[in-house]
Amino acid sequence: MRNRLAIEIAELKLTNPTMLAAGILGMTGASLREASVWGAGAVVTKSVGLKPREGYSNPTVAQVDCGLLNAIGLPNPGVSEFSEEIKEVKQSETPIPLIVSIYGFSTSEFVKVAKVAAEAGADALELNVSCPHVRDTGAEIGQNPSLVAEVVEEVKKNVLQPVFVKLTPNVADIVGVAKAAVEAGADALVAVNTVRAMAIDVETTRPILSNRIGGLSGPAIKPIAIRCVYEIYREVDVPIVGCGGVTSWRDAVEFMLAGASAVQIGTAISAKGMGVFKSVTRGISSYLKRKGFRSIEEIVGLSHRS
Amino acid sequence: MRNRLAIEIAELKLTNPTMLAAGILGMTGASLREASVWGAGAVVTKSVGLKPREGYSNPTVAQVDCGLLNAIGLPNPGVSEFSEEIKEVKQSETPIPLIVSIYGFSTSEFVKVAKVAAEAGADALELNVSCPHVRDTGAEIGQNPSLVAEVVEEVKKNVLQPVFVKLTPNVADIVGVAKAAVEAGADALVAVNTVRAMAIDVETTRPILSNRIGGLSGPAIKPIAIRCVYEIYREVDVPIVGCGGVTSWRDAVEFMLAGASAVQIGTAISAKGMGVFKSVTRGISSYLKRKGFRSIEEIVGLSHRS
Amino acid sequence: MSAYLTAANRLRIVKIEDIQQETPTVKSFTFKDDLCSKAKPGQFIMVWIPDVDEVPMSLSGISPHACSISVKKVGEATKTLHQRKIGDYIGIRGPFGNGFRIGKGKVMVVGGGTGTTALMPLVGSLVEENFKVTFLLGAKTKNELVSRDRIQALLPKVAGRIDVATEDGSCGSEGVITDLAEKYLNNEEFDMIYTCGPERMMYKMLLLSERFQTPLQASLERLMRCAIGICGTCVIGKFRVCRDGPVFTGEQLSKVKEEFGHFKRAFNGRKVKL
Amino acid sequence: MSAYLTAANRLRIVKIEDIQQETPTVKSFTFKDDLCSKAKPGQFIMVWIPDVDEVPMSLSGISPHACSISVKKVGEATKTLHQRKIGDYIGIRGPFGNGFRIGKGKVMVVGGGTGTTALMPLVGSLVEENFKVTFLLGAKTKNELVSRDRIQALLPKVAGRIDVATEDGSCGSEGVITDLAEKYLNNEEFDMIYTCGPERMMYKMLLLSERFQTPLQASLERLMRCAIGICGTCVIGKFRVCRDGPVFTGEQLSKVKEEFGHFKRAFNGRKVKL
Ligand SMILES: Cc1cc2nc3c(=O)[nH]c(=O)nc-3n(C[C@H](O)[C@H](O)[C@H](O)COP(=O)(O)OP(=O)(O)OC[C@H]3O[C@@H](n4cnc5c(N)ncnc54)[C@H](O)[C@@H]3O)c2cc1C
Ligand SMILES: Cc1cc2nc3c(=O)[nH]c(=O)nc-3n(C[C@H](O)[C@H](O)[C@H](O)COP(=O)(O)OP(=O)(O)OC[C@H]3O[C@@H](n4cnc5c(N)ncnc54)[C@H](O)[C@@H]3O)c2cc1C
Ligand SMILES: Cc1cc2nc3c(=O)[nH]c(=O)nc-3n(C[C@H](O)[C@H](O)[C@H](O)COP(=O)(O)O)c2cc1C
Ligand SMILES: Cc1cc2nc3c(=O)[nH]c(=O)nc-3n(C[C@H](O)[C@H](O)[C@H](O)COP(=O)(O)O)c2cc1C
Ligand code: FES
Ligand code: FES
Repeated sequence: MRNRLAIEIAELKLTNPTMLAAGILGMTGASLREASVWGAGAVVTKSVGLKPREGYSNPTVAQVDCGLLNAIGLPNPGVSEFSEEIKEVKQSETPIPLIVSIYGFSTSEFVKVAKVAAEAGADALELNVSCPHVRDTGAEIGQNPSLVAEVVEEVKKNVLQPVFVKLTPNVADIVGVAKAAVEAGADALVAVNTVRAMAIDVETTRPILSNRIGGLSGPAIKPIAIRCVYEIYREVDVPIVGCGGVTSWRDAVEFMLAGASAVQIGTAISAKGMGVFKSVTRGISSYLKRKGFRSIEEIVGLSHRS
Repeated sequence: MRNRLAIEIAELKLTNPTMLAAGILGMTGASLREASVWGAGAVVTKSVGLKPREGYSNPTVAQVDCGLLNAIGLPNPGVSEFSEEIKEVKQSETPIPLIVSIYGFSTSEFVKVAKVAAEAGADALELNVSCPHVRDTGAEIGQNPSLVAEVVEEVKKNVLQPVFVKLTPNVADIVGVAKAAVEAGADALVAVNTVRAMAIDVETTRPILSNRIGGLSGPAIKPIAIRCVYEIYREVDVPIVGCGGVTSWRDAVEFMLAGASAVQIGTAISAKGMGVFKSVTRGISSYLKRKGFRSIEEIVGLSHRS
Repeated sequence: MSAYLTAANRLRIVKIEDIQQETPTVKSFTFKDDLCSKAKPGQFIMVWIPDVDEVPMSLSGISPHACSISVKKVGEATKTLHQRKIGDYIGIRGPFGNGFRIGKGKVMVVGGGTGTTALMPLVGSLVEENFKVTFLLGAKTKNELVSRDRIQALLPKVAGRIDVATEDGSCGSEGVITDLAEKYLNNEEFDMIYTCGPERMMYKMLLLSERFQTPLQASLERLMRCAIGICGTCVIGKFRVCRDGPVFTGEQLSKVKEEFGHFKRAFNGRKVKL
Repeated sequence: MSAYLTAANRLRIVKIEDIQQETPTVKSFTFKDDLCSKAKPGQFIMVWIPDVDEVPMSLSGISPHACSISVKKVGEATKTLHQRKIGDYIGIRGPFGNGFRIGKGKVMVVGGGTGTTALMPLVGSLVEENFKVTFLLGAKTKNELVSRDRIQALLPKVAGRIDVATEDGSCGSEGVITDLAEKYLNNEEFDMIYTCGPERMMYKMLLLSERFQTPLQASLERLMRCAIGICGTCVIGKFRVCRDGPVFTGEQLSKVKEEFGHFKRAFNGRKVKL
């Protein structure tokens, strides 16, 4: 029997449309494999750069109403050392698509990191041009369509693997950035990274995060992310991966109706545990059955048709 | 005894720092007066334009996790007819500052509306250049610093009353827009309007709002609004009014620590009722007492000092 | 996490379990919903017809296993609703508003037109609590008398009675229902008047309640958007019909007399004569 | 609204109610917090020192009216904490992690250095449930023996015993605590070994538990950021210490033997020898 939940995104074959989001448990090969054991259809690594980075000091995570703030600061051992982790994932007996998230402080850094990651065995690359709390990489690039285009173009020239671009919602016009990325050759888009936000403790009068400003994730941002996916879907032809607040199958289906072919899950792991991949997948499956859809493709973007 | 809670913002004297936010119950003189009876320190009207507008058809409001989506579509009877409501508020025995929120589809419309509202008795004007769901007014202006500057400059030239500018969070760089507004003469800033967002019902596969895309308000956006106030406070010298998700006194104090001199309250009225103005005011007052602060001014922006 | 907004405001999609043609222009739709089953008589819900509209409707039936709305065909939304079949889906949120307060003693219930359906759960409660009920039912013509049989079936339990007036005299006395009410008030004392119907009719009931010094509760209608008390669309004077109402006391209404029965607000906020 | 994230993860600001100098380098801080009062032995909290750092600390005291942490001065955060006075405030979130499972029968508890403080609530529970407890306490030198008196005060209730080893022989037997544990295991049978201390010590306890086929529970430390199982900082093999741990069974640890006792991850994810 055909798997209703199977989906192909930019050549990657997923047995189900849930992915581990970037920066969530993706620091080591062992934990990436664990996410696949728990049922993720694909995994994205922690964003890695050219050189090791410590990240910010604690507090790096703070809970707010209906969401989480984080400013971890892109800690990573550097892509060369991280290659070991990539290889470990690919050595798994039941390999699932491994997407390596990368960042760089310049286009040439992006290219260098991409090449090493590709060499080490990445099935695809996800360009993090959307981190809201590290200066000169992330959102500074992702808010500028021509910089995004430049990075995508150069990375595409240098690797054979499909390139995903992870977009920031912290822009006036996400569609403009999405189009720039696609015109430059992006094979898929991920929408969205966290929303720039902050929290201050009233008793101590201090900002809670050591970096003061961080990124908001979780249910609080789902309606924003849904809107981003909906707007982008109208204007581009590459697959979109929804991300932001997916906690239950309903959220995942909502993203798909908006135009996403798959979803990434991050913050929900803190509330639901690793079982969230299975519970979301099962829920999507019963939904498709109940409504008489034969595949995920049938519901992707369905809210646009009337 | 001096009132700890009194605050002056751009010449407006408030007995407490809570305001009714724009578009919340502000359609008639009677309901604006009611908000003052319930304890608001100032009231902002529904945004009014030159001509009457019906707004969108229902559903115009939808609840999501920790927030509300709305796309009402700026319904209003046009500023001439609305002048009656303005006059009714000013005739109250216990008048409180009345801020008339206005919008326009061009700079000259803004000016015309401003003049009529000022004539009718507005104590201040709030320029809505940030509505996320009506084309060609609102965010299209608010996302463009030079358009904002133009509107502010022209309105300032034509009215004597202080001019507040309400900013949209749907930009890459809210500080840039804030600075443009202040350089053009804005007397105060309101941060923020709603965040562009949407919700789709999975059972019917339809977007819920008739306009499909709307604005997210309530606790979900508080960390975003806090960040906006914090960022703006560092760079401008005019008073900032915080807005977005204020539900309890803690939220209000958090905004003040970030840099707000007062707060506007909208969505929370649905959860807490009209008593929210009093409960927030009382909470701020006990906080100030408990911590030994003699006035609100002492805590405005306090999280920036260390 | 703060129990932030009322759970009631969350959209639910419910299946139409049953449809009854009440009069040529009124149909009742039955559905199941836990929150509506716990509603108070007089509360209303917002009914979403996808791609068409969302409109306020009083609950005309409230029971543990099923609830209903009774819808008069007047425009696009209600026309579309009337085309819906058993098994179709509608969206609902609510219940909203305050509902009727159940007082004591001998009560008069005055229903005009479709307004009568909003009084059905109230009559159910009154009967359950053994109140003596006088139900006055008015309509333009016999055909449009809503829920008459159901009311008639309920009343014997409390030795209650029903009396009818139609404007064309096709059933009961000829004339408007307020004339009938005046007759009763002239002859007997009542502890409470409940009413729902056209606003001019309810306005007359307010005047009667003042004249006869009998407390009144009237269920009002205004245009609505949010239904949760923030958008300001439904205001009458200082009151929000969706939140402070839809049921108001005579005392409250006498404070907004220049507005009640005289004008309402259009969707753009303009005053519209009633 | 969905009870979205655990209430425990919300930051609370608590007052330091009491401070005890336990050893020259360890101080205990007492505070009140309802959630911590309901914690399980072995759970930990994140302690925020504004403008400095946020660090994980095991609860060393759990009672209905007060809880405590016992902090060894090792770096900036802990030094700053040691300067705090009674009446000062700290931020906390938690409790986090799984805590010890309370088994049955005759148990051995092996504490090394500051690790001992994390075992205090466990010993309290064991004693309450009338377990026979053998407590082995190790340290470099007499001065650094943590909580010895408190343990000694608890044990008589269950006819328990305490035995001590110091590396310099200044108290109890001379040598490492694992040698003492081996001696006991050679002579008697135990139903469970609980341990907390330096990882190399716990690694040796794992080997002993395997050799003597005695189940083990060990409380681990790793660098932490989120404490709620998403950032991946605290991982050991496939486990997250903050969420799957900090207490692991011998069975679990034998699956990560190449990592346990051998290396941990730095804040940048690099492997660091232990
Ligand atoms: C609290 C309350 C309870 C109600 N209960 C019932 C009921 O039990 N049964 C019943 O048949 N009707 C009820 N109504 C009236 C019902 O909402 C309108 O008849 C319906 O909205 C008409 O929609 P339409 O598109 O069919 O007609 P339209 O052609 O759009 O409008 C016809 C008229 O209906 C009214 N209306 C339209 N939209 C709204 C709206 N969003 N809110 C309020 N009124 C509106 C206006 O007066 C309008 O002029 C109630 C209204 C309120 C406020
Ligand atoms: C679950 C758990 C429970 C703990 N319980 C206790 C306890 O009850 N009493 C006690 O004194 N100590 C305990 N620790 C260790 C304590 O967290 C560190 O000693 C403390 O973080 C040191 O911070 P510092 O700034 O003083 O030292 P630094 O100079 O910053 O660091 C010294 C060493 O402490 C460790 N460390 C620093 N930051 C962290 C962090 N965020 N997470 C984990 N380790 C860190 C590192 O190994 C580092 O090399 C526990 C650790 C964990 C993981
Ligand atoms: C603790 C944490 C760390 C993150 N690290 C990264 C990262 O390294 N790279 C990246 O592209 N996104 C990162 N993100 C963003 C997530 O991948 C995701 O876009 C965001 O959290 C929204 O999804 P969610 O609501 O499901 O968590 C991180 C998020 C969190 C909460
Ligand atoms: C129903 C509704 C209508 C609104 N109408 C307006 C408006 O007309 N003009 C405006 O500037 N903002 C309008 N807003 C935005 C609010 O003034 C406020 O900026 C926003 O809701 C965030 O604050 P809150 O979280 O306290 O609601 C509206 C918000 C809501 C929920
Ligand atoms: S319908 Fe919005 S206030 Fe009543
Ligand atoms: S500290 Fe973040 S996963 Fe454990």
